Amino acid sequence: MNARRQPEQALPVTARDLGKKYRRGWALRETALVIPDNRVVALVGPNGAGKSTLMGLITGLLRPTTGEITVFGDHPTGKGLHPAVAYLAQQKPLYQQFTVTETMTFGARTNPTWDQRYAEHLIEQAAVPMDAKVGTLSGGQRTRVALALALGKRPRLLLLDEPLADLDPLARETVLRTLIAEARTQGITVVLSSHVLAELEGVCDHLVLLHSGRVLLAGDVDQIGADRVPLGQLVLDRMREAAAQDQATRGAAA
Amino acid sequence: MMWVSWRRQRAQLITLLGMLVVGAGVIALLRSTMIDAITSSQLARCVTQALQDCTAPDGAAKAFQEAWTTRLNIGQAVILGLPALIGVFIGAPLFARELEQGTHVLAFTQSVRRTRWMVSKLVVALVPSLIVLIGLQYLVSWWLSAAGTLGPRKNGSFTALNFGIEHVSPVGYALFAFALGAFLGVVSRRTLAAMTAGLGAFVVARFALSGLVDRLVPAQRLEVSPATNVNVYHDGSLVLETGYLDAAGQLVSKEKAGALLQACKSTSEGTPNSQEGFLACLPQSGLSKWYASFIPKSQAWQLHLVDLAIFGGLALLLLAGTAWVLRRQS
Amino acid sequence: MTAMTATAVGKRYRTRWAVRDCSFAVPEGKVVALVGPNGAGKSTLLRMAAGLVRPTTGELRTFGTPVDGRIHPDVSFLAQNRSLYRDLTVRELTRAVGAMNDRWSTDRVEEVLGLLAGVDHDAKVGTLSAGARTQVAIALALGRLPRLLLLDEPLSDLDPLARDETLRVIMTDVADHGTTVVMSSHLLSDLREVCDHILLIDDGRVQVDGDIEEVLAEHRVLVGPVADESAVAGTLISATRTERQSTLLLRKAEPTPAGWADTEPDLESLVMGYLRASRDRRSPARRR
Amino acid sequence: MLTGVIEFRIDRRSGVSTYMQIIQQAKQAMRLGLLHPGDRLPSAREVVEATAVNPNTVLKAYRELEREGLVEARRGLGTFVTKSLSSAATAGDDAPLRQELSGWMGRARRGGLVVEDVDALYSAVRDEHYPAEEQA
Repeated sequence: MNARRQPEQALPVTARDLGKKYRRGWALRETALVIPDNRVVALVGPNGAGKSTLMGLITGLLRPTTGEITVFGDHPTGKGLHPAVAYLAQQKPLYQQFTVTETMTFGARTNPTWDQRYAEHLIEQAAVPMDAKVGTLSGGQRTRVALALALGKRPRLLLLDEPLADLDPLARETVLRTLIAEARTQGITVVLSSHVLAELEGVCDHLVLLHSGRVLLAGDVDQIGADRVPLGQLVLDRMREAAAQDQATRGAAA
Repeated sequence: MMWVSWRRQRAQLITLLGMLVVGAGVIALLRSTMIDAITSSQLARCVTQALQDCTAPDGAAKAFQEAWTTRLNIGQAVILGLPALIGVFIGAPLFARELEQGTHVLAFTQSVRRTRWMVSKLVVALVPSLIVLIGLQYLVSWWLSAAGTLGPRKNGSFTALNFGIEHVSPVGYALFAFALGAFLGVVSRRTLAAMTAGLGAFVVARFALSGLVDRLVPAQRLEVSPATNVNVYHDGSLVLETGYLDAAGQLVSKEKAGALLQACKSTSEGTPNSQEGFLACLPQSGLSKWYASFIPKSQAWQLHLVDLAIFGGLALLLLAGTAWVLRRQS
Repeated sequence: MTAMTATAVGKRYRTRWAVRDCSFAVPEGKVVALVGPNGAGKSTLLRMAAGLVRPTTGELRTFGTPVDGRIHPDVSFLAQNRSLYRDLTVRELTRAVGAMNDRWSTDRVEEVLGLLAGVDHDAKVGTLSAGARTQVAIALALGRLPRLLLLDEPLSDLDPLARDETLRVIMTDVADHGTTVVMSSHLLSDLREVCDHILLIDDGRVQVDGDIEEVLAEHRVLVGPVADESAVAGTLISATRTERQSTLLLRKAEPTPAGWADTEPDLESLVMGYLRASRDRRSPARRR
Repeated sequence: MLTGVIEFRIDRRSGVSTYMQIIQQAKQAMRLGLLHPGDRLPSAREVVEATAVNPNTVLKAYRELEREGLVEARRGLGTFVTKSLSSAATAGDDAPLRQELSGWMGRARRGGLVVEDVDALYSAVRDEHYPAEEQA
């Protein structure tokens, strides 16, 4: 609770020796991580590397097995999301039978820090009709509504799990551009996971690369990116390397 | 393809088998306990003889019936309810779940024909269900026969509880319930909707069609003078109709017959009539004959077959409908 | 011989046309990129070709045979939701799908699964990651030894390494057997090297259909002063404009006027141009 | 078993089409003497396994090379180099022109020139001697 008094100084996310074990094994282990303020963070890694687990731990939907994690100085608990954190899950869960207006009302009712004008502005910008049912919207429009719902609570940390996965290239570009513009003007830290490295290039200024539950690479892009290698290439090379190592150890064990 | 269906429905089939095994154990245990109770209260003879004919200790039969009738009725109710359960838990989800989860696409994009896919799923689901049903039906009947006339059997084979669990009737109901569930499943494409709608529709259809069976089997007709003493009521036949005929052989309406009977109960002077006087009065006042149409106990099997034909026929129609919808399903 | 032909195909869901008056032919041996915005009708088209959806109008043929509620034996389909029995193990699923096919090669499935990292044969399909499930589904599709492979968003839930692996598997099949592939995807950057034919669908209609190299050669990206746009001749597809500068995507452009820079578009900018045009058509209010 | 002598590297962000990259790399290998007449080019399948490109593109590039008379497709065997592009001037580490350039490069480096400077100088001089039309 002490940390709460000076929330401005507390970092969005810090983790020490963080680990999460499921019945099938460790999804995340011995993770030390610091996500600095005011960054757009790319969370990348192959399927099953622990990206969703890490997001779950930040939101408090999951409890760490070992170590500890702090979000703006607080320990996330199962009681609910930290008021300054907004989370958009991969499936973009929205009530299909709600209209967009009703969805925004839902946001207002469930979030004390809700900014209705801002949310409406985002919807308007996306040209989504307010009286349309969410179930009838296209994938891109639905993502924009989910994004408005997440941004409407005025978070200081926004977590997005594969926000662009099922969008067409144009919608992808527009959503990403909106997101980054909002993050920059509002001073929000955004953590977004994605499989498509090309689209993260030039957008992210901080990178966290996970591989089989461990942090392989983390830091500001200008520090880790070798001068001439593009970010996507760098990440892909590191992933290849790690996969090859895995194969080698598995081969040695067998 | 059979293997695929078997592997997909394995859990369900194992549950069914478990039900059969557990059911058999429970029934065998209950039956032997019941036989002990019968012997210990010296009721053995009352199992085959009518209660008034067998010599038994005072109150023993009543005490036995108080203790066992409910349990026996529950056994019967299980067999009566089993077809509905088969329809709800096996028929309805059979296709609905695949359509709901989109896994039908996997089968539809292989070279197996849709009809074959459907038939193999039907067979794998239906045959074990019927085996379990018939098995349990046989076990319950075995248990009931041990109680004989001390148990629910004394009411004859035409009471709703007794009729619905004997011979081929349960199979007919089960086929119908299963096909109904499957059909509603492919139409609604939603498991829960198919389950609830299937249960409702099955109960309604069972009630609505229960009267139909009696009319489709030729009934026997008995015409006697009103004075004759007949006891078709008591030998376990299904009585469809009784009434009085006038001298011309025409049916006397219920109200008129009632009024005439009432009139004959008193003499012209207004005093109560004697039994002989009453009987003599009837032909004079126009009630010259009494008739009854009934189906004797010995023809119960015909009724069961008609029952099977009705529900089985409906089941076939529904399965044809299921196949049609599945083939058109887009 | 064409692997797939659509003649005035249309599909209506209640009041909305998902596909309208689509006509095209996919020559055998091509690797076709099926692209278009969300809701353009790509999935409907593929499902129709797989016999899962009946066209409301027109006719679809695969290898010359009309698709009539039944998939052609030489065609394999990967559904967008992957449609696998989740309670079976990978091994059991392979056996199950094999049992549902007349022509089947378990060896081929094993071979493909062997090339892919991280698929455990004894794991239940439901416990696999989305990416691994997709790879299993692709292996099963290849087990049918198809001559035409219809893939609905095969790459959407794969990580970069798995994408590379999977594309390699598909391309090897093309190299070995001359398989025709039609795949829908939003990941234009991944399509560029693997596809040689493009089918761009928008609003249920075919917008672009042809060899990628030829289509690209037919188009021009012109960059020049906004004030001078009237000098440019050709079919304008879409334009982005700043205060001074116009970037125009043109089809069959006439010679470039002076003062304009002229380049051939790459696949990404070509598709984006068409998508932008379609968005503007749908909501003219947003046009600036 | 006869395996391909060279391997193609496809650069996905170069903006040059895969087809052109294959042609250019094959020609370059021939020019540098890495490929001699009689050598087999990697089969489409080998290229696909290494780089996940469309095999049709590989074959199309080989057809173009064949049209230019540099290679020859033999049914069932593969595509073979028929012509040599290397000459004493380009092949081998000890080719005189190469050695001259190598010496020049060494002097540039010692003189403190960075890669960009060298590239700029090289292309400026190249453009002087080879006008634009010739390069296409």
